[in-house]
Amino acid sequence: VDLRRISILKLAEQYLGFVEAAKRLRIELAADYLVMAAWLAFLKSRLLLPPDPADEGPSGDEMAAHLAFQLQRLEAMREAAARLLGRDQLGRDVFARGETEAVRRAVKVTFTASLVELMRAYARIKTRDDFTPLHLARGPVLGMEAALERMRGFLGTRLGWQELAAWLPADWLDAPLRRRSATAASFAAALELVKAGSLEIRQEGAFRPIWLRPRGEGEVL
Amino acid sequence: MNDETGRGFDAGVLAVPPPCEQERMVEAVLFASRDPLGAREIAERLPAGCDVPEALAALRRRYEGRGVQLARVGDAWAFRTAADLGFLMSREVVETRKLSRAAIETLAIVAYHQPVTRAEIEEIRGVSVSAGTLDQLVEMGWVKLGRRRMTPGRPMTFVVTQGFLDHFGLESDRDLPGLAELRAAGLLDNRPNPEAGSSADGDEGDDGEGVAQGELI
Amino acid sequence: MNDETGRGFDAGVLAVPPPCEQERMVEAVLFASRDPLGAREIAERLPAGCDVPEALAALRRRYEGRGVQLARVGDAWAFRTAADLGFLMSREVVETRKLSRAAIETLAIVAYHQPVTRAEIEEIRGVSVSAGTLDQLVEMGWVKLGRRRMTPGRPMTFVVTQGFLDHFGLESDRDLPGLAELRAAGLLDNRPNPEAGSSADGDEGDDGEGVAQGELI
Repeated sequence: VDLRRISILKLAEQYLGFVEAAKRLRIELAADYLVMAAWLAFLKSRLLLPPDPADEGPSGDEMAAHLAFQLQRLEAMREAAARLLGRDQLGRDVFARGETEAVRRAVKVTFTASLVELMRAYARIKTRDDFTPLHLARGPVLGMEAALERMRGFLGTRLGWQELAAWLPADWLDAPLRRRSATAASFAAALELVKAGSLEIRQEGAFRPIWLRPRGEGEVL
Repeated sequence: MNDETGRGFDAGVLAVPPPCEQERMVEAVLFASRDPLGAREIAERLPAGCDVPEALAALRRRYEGRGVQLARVGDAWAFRTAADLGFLMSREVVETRKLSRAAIETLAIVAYHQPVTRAEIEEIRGVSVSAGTLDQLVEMGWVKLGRRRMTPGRPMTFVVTQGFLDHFGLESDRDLPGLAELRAAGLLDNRPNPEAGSSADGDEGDDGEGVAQGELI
Repeated sequence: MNDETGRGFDAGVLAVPPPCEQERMVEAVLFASRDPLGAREIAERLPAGCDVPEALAALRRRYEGRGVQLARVGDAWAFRTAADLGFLMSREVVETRKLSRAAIETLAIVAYHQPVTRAEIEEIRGVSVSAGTLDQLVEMGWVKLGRRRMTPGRPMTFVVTQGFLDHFGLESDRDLPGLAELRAAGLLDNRPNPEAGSSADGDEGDDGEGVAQGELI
């Protein structure tokens, strides 16, 4: 490549043509070319101007030589890449053993434990029961606040009189203790809601089922 | 890609490749295949007209006595390591691992309570003991089967072995440090539990309540 | 495991197996592995005292011209099907991601200029190298990090891997096609850019150029 023989007009035309084409081509390809073309134009301009003796920078000739080298080197790499890809490739032309039959890696595991670890383990078992932190002892208890929160959410969706049992959270009915706690909490929460005026409550007699009804609905009817 | 460097054989031509070439082909195809291949499957991959059984026979002879053999696997064929070299394939990698928590707890219980049945171990640990855990300890040679317990069901008991004592540097199983010593060594920070009965699970037992509940309140 | 059927060789005994036996063993070990094995790795699996390089050389001669070949991959060895028979293995073809042009060029630059820094790759390509491009090559196992360059900033260098050699059937990185010619032509030299001294990133230094570029594009 001799830059001095490149016509700046031709380059500009080519360049513009390329910009047009680039719109249809892959961006990456375009970017490469654009940078190169810009370089060429810049260098050409440097070559056309008389050398400025005050300019400390490299001469246009030097830069042109370097650019030529760069272009040549890049071209060489592109060719090398093409040659590389043209080689026999593993998995396409050349194949490895297909079966992994014999890759039996017999890992012989030996386990170790020290006496201290053994004793710690035993100590852990022996002290597990009396080392239960306090919060564990609280067991399965549904808090009144939680029940209240829950029931408030339902108020709008329940119609008519329903037994308290129907207001209990389903996931608290699996064990008797949990069911009991849920019942107590929900009942207390129901009383709270009655007090707030958003719920009505009635019971036909001692030990009879407790019925609940959202308040607003009754008034509308 | 296919630089058929002077091999003089052209895949595109219909001519049947010479027998030695067919043998090479079968060799390559079997080598690259993931699974053993039957003669028909091999023939499908080769140019038309090849005598696969003949090539297989030649190939088998060629590998006779080698480190790899052409082996018949059912109706199919595959390369296999020569039987006498199998030991080269099992690469013994010794890996040292720590015992799992379940295993070491089980081991400790066996050591302190031997002879102990599996049910007893579970009772002490408070969780069930997987078969694998005891198997592992037996396989390691630290636990072995003791006598059957003379109780209903005659359950097996487990005891620790000499190998266990050797590993932990104990002269006998009476050498295991007691709880008091454990505490003295700072391994046991809590008071030992006098009787660890009647704990967490009080849920069961009181039935009939579920029904009465709604009305109780 | 060790059914040493009359072969008269006992792995446990210290005697070094005879050369032909060593060759068989290397054959078996290499056949069993998909990935290339280094001479040392092979030696570790063989009985002590084996001459692995000798056995490899004998084995390579033995497989010359066969359907399967013993290929050298850098410092390692692997059995691979003969390249001229690739057309038979169409069913085993592994579909690989198509590399972008940027990735292919970057790969070639790493291979021919290694160890090479990212700035050097960019200088050669004339455009910046996106992080994804190098990542992709690293992920494919073709490029890996080399040593840091002992220049200001101690930049990372990149080199090609054994997997790269294996994939492209290269015995070593000196085997790259056209390497000698490229070197003779001075095209692998790292000739410094005359402007802006040795700085690889030409944005600084000469501002007139930055403007020119910006205007032109």
